[in-house]
This record gives sequence, C-alpha cells and structure tokens, in this order.
Amino acid sequence: MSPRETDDVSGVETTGHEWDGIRELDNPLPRWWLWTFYACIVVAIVYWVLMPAWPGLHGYTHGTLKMSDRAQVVRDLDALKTQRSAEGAQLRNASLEQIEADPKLQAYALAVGQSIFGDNCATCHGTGGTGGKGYPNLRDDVWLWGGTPEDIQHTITVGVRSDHPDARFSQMPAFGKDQLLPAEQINDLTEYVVALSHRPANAGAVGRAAPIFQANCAICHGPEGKGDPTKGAPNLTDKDWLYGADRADIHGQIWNGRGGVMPSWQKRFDPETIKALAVYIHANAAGQ
Amino acid sequence: MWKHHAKLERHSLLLIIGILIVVAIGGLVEITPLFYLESTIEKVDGMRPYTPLELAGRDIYIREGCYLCHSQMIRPLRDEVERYGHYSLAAESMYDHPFQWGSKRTGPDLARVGGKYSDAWHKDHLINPRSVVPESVMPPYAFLAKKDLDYSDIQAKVATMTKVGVPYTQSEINNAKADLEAQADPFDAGGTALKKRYGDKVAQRDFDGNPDKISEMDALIAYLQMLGTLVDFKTYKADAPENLR
Amino acid sequence: MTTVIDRTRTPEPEGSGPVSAAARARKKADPGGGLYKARTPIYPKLVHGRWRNIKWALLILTLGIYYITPWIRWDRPGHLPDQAVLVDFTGRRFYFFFIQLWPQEVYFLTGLLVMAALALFLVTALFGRLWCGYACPQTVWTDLYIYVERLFEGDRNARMKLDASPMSFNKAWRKIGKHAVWLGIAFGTGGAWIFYFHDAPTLIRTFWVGKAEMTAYVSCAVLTGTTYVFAGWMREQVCTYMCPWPRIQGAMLDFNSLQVTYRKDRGEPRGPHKKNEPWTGRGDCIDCNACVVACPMGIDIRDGSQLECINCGLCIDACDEIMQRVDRPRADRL
Amino acid sequence: MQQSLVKEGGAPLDAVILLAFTCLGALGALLATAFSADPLFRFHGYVFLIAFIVAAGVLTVGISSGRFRGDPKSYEDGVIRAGVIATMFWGVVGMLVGVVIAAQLSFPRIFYFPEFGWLNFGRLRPLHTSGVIFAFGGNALIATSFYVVQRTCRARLAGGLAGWFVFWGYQLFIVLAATGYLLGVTQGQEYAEPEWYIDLWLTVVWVAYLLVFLGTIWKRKEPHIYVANWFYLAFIVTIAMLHIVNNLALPVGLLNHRSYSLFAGVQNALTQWWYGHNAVGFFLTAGFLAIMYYFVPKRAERPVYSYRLSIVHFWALIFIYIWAGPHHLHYTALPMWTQTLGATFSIMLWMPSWGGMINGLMTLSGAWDKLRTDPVMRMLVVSIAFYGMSTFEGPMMSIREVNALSHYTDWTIGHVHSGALGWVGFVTFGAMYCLVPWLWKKDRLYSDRLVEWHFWIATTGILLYITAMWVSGIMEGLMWREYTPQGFLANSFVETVSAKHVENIVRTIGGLMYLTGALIMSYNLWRTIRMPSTSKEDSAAALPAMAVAS
Repeated sequence: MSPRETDDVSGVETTGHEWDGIRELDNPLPRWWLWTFYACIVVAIVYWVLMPAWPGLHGYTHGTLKMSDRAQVVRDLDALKTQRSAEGAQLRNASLEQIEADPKLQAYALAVGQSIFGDNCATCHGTGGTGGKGYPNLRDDVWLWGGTPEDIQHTITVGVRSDHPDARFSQMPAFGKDQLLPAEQINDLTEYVVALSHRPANAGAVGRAAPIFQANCAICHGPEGKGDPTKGAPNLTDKDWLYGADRADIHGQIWNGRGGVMPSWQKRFDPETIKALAVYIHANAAGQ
Repeated sequence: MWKHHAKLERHSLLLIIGILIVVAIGGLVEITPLFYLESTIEKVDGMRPYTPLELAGRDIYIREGCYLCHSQMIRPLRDEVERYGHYSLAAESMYDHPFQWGSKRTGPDLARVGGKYSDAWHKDHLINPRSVVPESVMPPYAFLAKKDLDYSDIQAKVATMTKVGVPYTQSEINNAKADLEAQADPFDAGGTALKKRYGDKVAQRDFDGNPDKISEMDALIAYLQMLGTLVDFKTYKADAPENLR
Repeated sequence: MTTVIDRTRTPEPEGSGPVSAAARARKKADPGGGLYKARTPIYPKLVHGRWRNIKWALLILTLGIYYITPWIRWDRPGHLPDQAVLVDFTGRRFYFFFIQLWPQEVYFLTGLLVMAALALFLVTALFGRLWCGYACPQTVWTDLYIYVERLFEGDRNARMKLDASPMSFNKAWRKIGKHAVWLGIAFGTGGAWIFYFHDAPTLIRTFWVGKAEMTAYVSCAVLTGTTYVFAGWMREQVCTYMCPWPRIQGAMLDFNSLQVTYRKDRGEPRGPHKKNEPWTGRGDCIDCNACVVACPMGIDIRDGSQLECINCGLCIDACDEIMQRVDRPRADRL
Repeated sequence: MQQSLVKEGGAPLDAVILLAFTCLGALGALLATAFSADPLFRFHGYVFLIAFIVAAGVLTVGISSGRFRGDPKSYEDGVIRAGVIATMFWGVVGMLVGVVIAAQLSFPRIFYFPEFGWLNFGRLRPLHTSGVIFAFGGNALIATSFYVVQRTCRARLAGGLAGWFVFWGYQLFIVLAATGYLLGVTQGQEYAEPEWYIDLWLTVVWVAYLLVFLGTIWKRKEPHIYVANWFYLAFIVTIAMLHIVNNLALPVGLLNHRSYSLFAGVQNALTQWWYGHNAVGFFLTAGFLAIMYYFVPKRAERPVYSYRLSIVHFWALIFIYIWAGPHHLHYTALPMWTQTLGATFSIMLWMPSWGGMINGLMTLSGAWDKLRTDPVMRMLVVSIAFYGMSTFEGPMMSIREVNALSHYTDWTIGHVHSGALGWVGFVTFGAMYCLVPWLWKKDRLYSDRLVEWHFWIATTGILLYITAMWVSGIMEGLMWREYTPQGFLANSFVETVSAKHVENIVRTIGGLMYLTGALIMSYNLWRTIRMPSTSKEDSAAALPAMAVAS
C-alpha cells in the first residue's frame, strides 16, 4: 500500500491504493445524492404504511389505505355503468324497432355497437364487416339466418353451431367424404349449382343432376335453390358464395359439407350490448 | 466505517460471503411467503389440470414462443376487463409449469380467448393471420396443420407434471395417450372416459377439421379454446375480503 | 488574457491538467472521513456585455412563451376548445393552433422528437453546448433565481458577506423575501404547466376554489417543488451530476465545434499588471479572476475544457470589461 | 491446477484433466445420442459430441506437441483475444437478428416465410435477446473480467487452461441455446429459455468461471481488491444463484429435451422476474459497471472519483436490486404486497444506480478535454449518460400508475433498448476499442475516423429507436384505455397494431443503423489487428511485478 497522496488536478487525497495505474480519490459523497437517497427511502416507508407491503408468517400488512386493485376496478366499472345508465336503461327496455325509430337512441346504440364490433366481431367478419371466405359479409343483404334486427340479435345471442343449447344449427352433409353420393354425381351437381346461379354450365350434366338435386338438396335449399333462412340454407341462385364461387369451391363444399361456427356471445355481453350490436350490424347492412 | 470495509477488500472470501448474504435477502423475503401464505391463491371451483391434448398444445404454444407477443394476464383495470373479460386470478395459472403470463402485448391478451372464436377461425388465422386480420403482424403457422403431433412421450409428460405438483390421478397418467387421441376425435369412444376424468366441459372435437391425423394444430387449438374457461365465476366470491388484494 | 470563442486547434500541453475552482474550494474544504460533502456555494457576479444581453433576451423570450402560451385563444369550429395549445387528456386530443392530433396520430411526435433531437445534435456539433448555456430550462430558471437573489441580497460580495454574517433582522428579511419570491415563481411555473392541460380561464377559477382535478393540484405541487429545489438549491449540481444530456453534448464536440475556452497563447504568462508597465513578454491575462467570479458553474475557464462548463459565455463578458479598462483588445469576434 | 503442478517436461496437469473431461463428455454424449428417441435431444447430443471430440483432439495435439505450458511470468491474454473476437461476432449476429425481427413486425408480408417456420418471430426473438445479452454481453464480460482481474491483481489467470475451458464452454452453451431456439427447444421463460441440459452445462461453465476468477484474486499481488472486481464478483455469484433457482425444473426424461419448471403460476412468475430483472441488475448493470470502473479511469488516466461512493453504492445497489423484480408484475395476480415491495425498492434503487454514473462521470472531471480528441472516450461517456437515463426511467416505470400505462407496450422495449444500446452496447464498444490495440500490441486503432462514424451512426440509430418506441408505447397505452363519450372502448386492439406501423419502421431503421455501426467497428478492429505490431518489447502482457514477487 502506497502512502496517501494528493491528486494534482483536484487537490483531493487518494486512498493510497493503485491498481494497474488506477488510483482512487477519497471524495466524500455528494450531499444531494445522499439526501435524495434518504428521501427515496422515506417515500418507500410512507408507501409501506399506506399500502399492503410486508409479509409475515400468516399474512401481510394491509396498509392504512386498505387498497385493493380488485375492489377498485369494480368501482371503476360501476362508474362506467352509471355513465351509461341513462341510455343503457332505455336500450334495455326498448324494442329493436323503437331503438331504430328514435334517432338519439339509435345513435347511442350505433356508438356502442361500433365499439364492441371492433374487438369481437371484426376479427372474423373483417374490420368493415365485409367478411371473407367462410365468414359472412355483414354489409350486403344476404343473410343465412335472416337479416331482421331480431334475427341478428338472436344469432349473436345463441351463435351458430356453437355450444349454446339453442344455437342455430344446420348440417350440410358431406356428400363426397361420407360417400353419400358417387363422385360423378357430385361433379354433375356442381354443374347444376353453377347453372342455378345463372352461369354457363355443361347442359348434359345439369340435366343429369336435376333429379339428384331435388332428391338430396331441395329439402333445405328449396326446389329452385333459393335457400331458406330458417334452416340457414344459403340461396344458390345469387352471386354470393360463402365458401367461394368457382367450380372447385362449390365441388369442395358439396364434397366436404362445411358449416362454420359462430360462438354464442351471451356469456360475454349483457342483453343491451347485444341489442346495440344488432342495431349496429343491421344499420350497416344493405337491404332488409 | 471506511476502515472496516478494508477487511472485505482484502479477503475475497469475506467479500463473497458478504455479497451472497446481501443478495439473498430480497429474494427470500419476497418469494418464500408466496409458498406458504394461504392468501396467495384464491379458492375457486372448476380448475382442473390440462387434458393431455391441451398439455401438448401448450407445449407447442411455448415452443413457438407465443408468450413473447401474447400475455395471459388480464389486469384489474377497467379497460382490460372490458376488452378481455374478468381479470385473471392466481388460481387460473396454478397448474402452469411454467407460467405464461407474458410481458408484452404485440398481439392481444389470450387469457380468455377460449370459446371466443371458432376452431375454423383459429385454423385460418394460424395458417395465415393476414387472411382474416389484414392488419396483423403475426407470423404464419401453416406447418402446424401439416405436422403430426408427436405424443409418444405424453404419458411421461403428464407423470412429470404430477411430480412437480399438478394433481393428475394415476388413471389420468395411465390413460394419457388414449385421452389425447379421444379428445381430437369427436367420434372416439374414449370420449366418455375422458370427460369422466377431466369434466363434462372438455371439448371433444376435431379441432383442425382434418380427421386424417392428429396434427399440432389440433393440440394448439384445443389449448387455445380452453384458455380462461375453467373457473366457475358464478361460485367465485370476487368481493370476499380474502380475494380482494 | 481573454476568453474567446475558439474554432482553432489549441493543443494543450500534456499533463497540464485543469483545476476547477470548485475543486480548489474542495481542497479547502475538509477532505476527511465525513460521509458526505456539502455543496460549495457559488456566488456568480453580475456582468454586463454582449453574451449577458443575449441571455437576458432569451430568458425573457423563453419564459414569456412558457407563461403566455396557454392564454392564447384560437377559434375552432363546434364545441372544440378555443385554446391554441392544449393537451386534452380527457378528450384524448392534442391541439396546436391549426393542428389537431388524435392518439393514433401520435406518430407525428416520433418525427418531431427525432427531428428536434437531430437538430440539437447538429447544433451541438457545430456551435457547442448552446442548449445548456442559453435555452435549457434549468439554466433559464437558475438565471432568473440568481437575479432575484441579487435583488434581495446584492451582488457577489454582498451575498458572501451576508451569508457569513450572523443572523440579524436585515439578513432574515432578505432571506425570507428571496425564498418567498422564489416560491412565487415556482408556483407560477407549476401553475402555468397545468394550464396546458385544461382550459386556462376555466382552470384558473376552479383552481382557487378547490374544484379542479386532483391531477392539477398534484402536478402543480410537483412542478412548484422541483422548480424551487432545482433552480434555488440544486442549481449547477443538476448539470454536473444529474443530467445525462451534457455528457452526450460533451461527447458530440470535436475540434471544429464552437466552444468557450481560454486562449493560452494570448493570456499566458499571466500575472498582475501595473499601469504603464509594458505588455511585452507577458500575456494579456492580469489574473483578476473576473471570469472565475462570474461563472455560474463555479469553474475557472483558464484551466481548460471542463465537464461543468455550459458554454454560457459570461466569462467573456467579464473579461471584456476588464480588458477594456486596461486597454487591451476585447475577445475575438466569432 | 496451479502452474507449480506442472512437472518439467511432463504434460501440464490442467490439460490432462481437461482431456479426460472431454473424453468422458464425448462418451456421455455418444450414449445419450444413441439411446434417445427425441430428435431434438439427439441433435444437441451430436453438437455436444462434435464439440467434445474436437476439444479432445486439440488437447491431444497440444499436449503431445508440448504447448499449454503458459509462461507464468506473463498474463494470459490469448483467451481474452478470443473473447474480443467472440464478442464482436455474437454482437453482429444478435443485432442482425434484432433487425430481422423488427422488420418482421414492420413488414409481415415480406419477412415471414411460411415454409420456414423456424424463422418466425417467436423463435427468433429469444435468439435476439439471448444473442445480445448472453452471447455479446456475456463474452464481453468474460473477456474484460479476465483482462481486468489479471491487471488489477498483477497475477496470471488462475487454473491454466481453465480460462479456455470457460471460453469454449460458454461458446458451446451459446451454440446449444441458439440452435435450440430455432428448433423449438425452449422452457418458455423469458431470458431463461434454454432447456435443462443446457442449463446444467452452463452451470458447470459458470462454476469454472467463478473459480478461475476467484483463483486469480487469491493469487493477487495487490493487498486490496479493486472495485471493478467487487462488481465482477457480485455479477458472477449472483448470476449463479439466479440461474440455478429460476431454472429448477424436472426433465420429462433423462433423454428428453423437455422439462417442466418446479414452480407454477404466481410463484413461477415471481422467481422468473426475480431472475429476469436481476439479469438486468447483475448481468447488464453490475457486470458492465465493472467494465466502466476499469476502462473509464484507465482511458481518462484519472483516478476514480470517490472510493467512499464506490463502497456505498456497491452495497446499496446489490442489496436493493434483488428486490425490484415484482415491478414487472404490477396489477397481475401476484399479491399486491409483493408489488409494493417491488415498486418501493425500485424507487430506492435510483440513487444507488446513479452512484455508478456519478463515479464514472466525475472521474472524467479533469480529463474533459480528452472528449474532443478521443472518440473512444466519447463512447464511454455517452454510455454513462444512457446508463443515467435508463436508471432514472426504470424507477419511474416501476411506479404502479405509470406501469399501468407502460406495461405490455413498446415503451418497455424502448426503455430496455436505451439501456441495452446506449449503456451496454456503448460501454462494450468503448472497452473493445481500448482492448484491441492493447492486446494485439498496436499503437493505435486502424482509424479514429471510423470510430467517429460508428459513434454518430449508432447514436442516431439509438435516437430513432427509442423515440419511436416511446411514442408508440405511450400511444398504444393511451389507445388501449381510450373511451368513447358513451363510455365504451374507443379502439379495437387491431387498430392499435396498425397505428404502430410507422414507429415499427422507424425502429427498424434505427436498429439497422446501430448494426451498421457495429459492422464498421468490426472492420476497424479487424484492420487494427492486421496492422504491423509495434516493436516495443515491453508488452502489456508482461507482469511488471511478478518476477520480483515470485
């Protein structure tokens, strides 16, 4: 250990140690540093007194404020309910027609619906509600399960093929996969369905398929293929195709008999919210 | 004071012991009480260990690093409760080895994603997220649907879980493989036994819509569809003093 | 001697380490075994001159902008607030004269922040620590506080004398008066801050009757406290120890950056000078310490480039006054 | 394994022991590979096998040709040179992966490859974090600690070849971890992703590291242990403790790569963030403060500012840091008392952290003019400034009300990177710029101008990165909790995703600039190494006092 010496530049004594040419000055701590440190400790102690802080053998100190995030969030949500209550109560008691007739109430329902739609419905039906392959477009006037506000409200509540006991349910058979029809008949049926939607198709195949259609498909899709909203059977004569319009898509649908699932939202939303959603979706759709 | 410190500077063993003592205290005080304080985990109904298929799905969730972008922890803040559902309870992850609370929400929270969307949506979304959510920045996971689920070690996994404290019964361990196969096939006869072991709420479906095989997609969707659905909030006393914290 | 703004390379001889005045004061202070060391007080002397005038002008300008802005009105259609600059947290909107920003448009801020920082980088690289010396709130408010201090306690010598004297009525009222005005300014600063977040004319009424939001009172209190402590008590310690920005600025300087330094070639060898003595064979610096006592950071600029220096140029003014008196040239022009 | 054990003419004992160890290791790896049914485990078995066989081969050749008899009168610098190269290599790799995943979030349609699932964000992200923290940072810490401990103890590195074992063992750990992430071998705990057998291997390497470091301190010729070595010791010891406790897990089988943590849920969350936060505290703070405590005074040729401050802030820092973990779990299902402790200790941590900053900066008081002439000095200074900023931001973000906004958002990412790029990155760069001329015995760097370029590009890159992340984080947090006047959520989640697009791009550009800086640096260092050595006999590697003392 070398003797303590004074640093030329700062005039402060060194500690007298040296490591590989590095020495240490013996400056005291800056006062502001130490005091700020003490102040932080004081802040911490105050916090410990106020809030739940120190564990013991059987529990922990609960703090004088009796603070609880979980109690707080309940209060916050109640405050929200109060904020919404005036219109919310009207929404609860009004019928869908009444809501749509009252511009003020409708505006409120639309605002609610839009807010809910974004995080819950847009995920499948798209940001603008325009849908996609397998996910119905909500902006047009084509509705598998009916497009009145009541129909929409019911669909949202119970879902389609969901785990809700009253779910809307229909089953398009997998004619190919389950070998209900031979492959060539399914090819003919495909042509028939193409013809139904007013597109050029193989006339021979269409002729062969007509009786097959009446025997197997008409019970749901109707003899003219116009569909049936009470059964969730799509209209085959329009230009709207949930699973694609070209021959391969149609063939695939007859072969595999897909049916989409829409969850029931009853558990996640209260009835007012579902009402508002129905109004919102209905207002943004064309027709009906 | 400064003179005494010189002792530590001269004796490396003293220094190391000093360091060890100083760094051990914080962890001991914070961590150990969590193991013995009863208030740490709420009493709830409905929690059960993962079914073998869900466990396999969870392993895929971990393998693909989903926790790096998705949290599974809804905080008791009003916007989160409104967006994602009831705030998460400690009980809901009590069988999670390891926990998957996450630390970042590049994507939304998944704590209660179970049942929110259809299986088909999950499949479409996993194969190409932008096909259903154009703004998404999530990676595509098309390979999950193509890959057979390797569940040769599922029984060992369930047994290991038992050893680290998850209360699987002996029959659950023994039948892990059968239960896994049964859950992925709606027509499998083993479904009754599966539901007997894990409860009626267990979903028995062909999750990826492909009956030809049990794919990794099956397992992952089975796991996702279960998330946040177990606890029975009808019987849970949210405002009981022991649960307010 | 003279202090100059120097763009030239003045290689410093090896080993001639600088000694700051603070360090020299430290030497006097007890270096012994105490736990901490109190701040060595600095009593900057008032100077007159070009840089001081620029500083006054900037002080008035920046403080003026800060205090007045929330009161400017700007007509907007509909129910929108008519305050020109308003950060509306409840409505989640930011108004700036003709601009309205929604939360999802905050990315404008990225651009703004990046550009501001790059501009600051560039200015620093070219003109040195202009920000620290002239525009930084810490500097501006400290300057204002020192001005108030001078009003109550007089200039450097008077202040030193006052501090050294025992408590008396004279000392007490001066001290109390100073702190009262300081607190007033601090409160005004904190008060002005909250006006940026609420409609100012409404808030000023609700504030006094206790009907403003809790956040308004809390932020006002915090800002009042920090202004008072930082500008009144901490002063140069904030720049020397706490603020990271001076380090980054310091690291951005190179040989071509503008920097206030002591011109050794002109000043040395320094020493006292008697009237009518010749100036040959010696430097212009008469070792009068005018630059040292003027420095708000408490350093001796003649010791070379130092981490405390904020490039305010007050030492140049101080030196110029003296040089004029002894009939030597003033500082070099830019 | 002291040098005195080496018999004249015989094989060095340390090399023989190491040879035996590698042969046993190779045998074990062979058996594990042969019997495992788990393809991932088998792959890693092969990696082990190859590593052990190569090591055994090198050792055999080395022993038979009479190498490995280190000159006890000189410092062991070879392993440090290797460490410097490894630092730069892994640095570039880790940063490159970072740029790739930033690009993935900016342009998901371009940077994801459906056919290469292993290049997905979820697999690359651990590669990035582990790559820069453990590979880049870890190698920097090992290399500098070996350098510093030898110089400040005036003793050759203890354990003979053990230093090399630590180095190569650590590289093997990195390779195992990195390949594991790509293949999907992960525990699913952030920053602790490697599976059980990789953890075990790291434990072996780490214990060897501790012993080498301690052994060198035991051999020291200086009466006192230098402050940098306190920090290195705290870093090594505490990381060992954190690593072992947080990775306690039960393997599914001895030949199966998968394991399950002993802890679940709440308890697991807390051990994980106790680990995770102190990986920051002890790996990225204490360890790098040690670097600062040697390289700043050395480069500035000034004494350390305050010995007393060193003592107070060292003990306060390591005591308080350990408590701060729960601030990562605010508002979660973790009991609130734990959150309170985490927040309050984080606030108390502010000044102890700043103690390091003050000691670093005030050391420069008296050498401030060097900043204008020495770009390496600038890097060191800016790193300390960023250290100060992040250690202020950290306690602020640990306040529950702030955290409610910042948690889960990009703000956290910005905060981490202001520490990682600004502090850890720059202080490492500064140290490497110092070390290369010292180790390869050159007068100077190949080009100071390139250092300037590096400095400016990297600084601007950091600026872009952190401003983008601050803004996007705060925006995101505000949008998530924004309500409509009717009292309903105003934004859907996906709207917040698309709102961040611009910031994501800015962040990518910032990261790219930082990577460019690192590439410029690698070139500069490579050219420096290739410059002709100075003729000075008196090399830095000579032990000045050893001849006298021993």
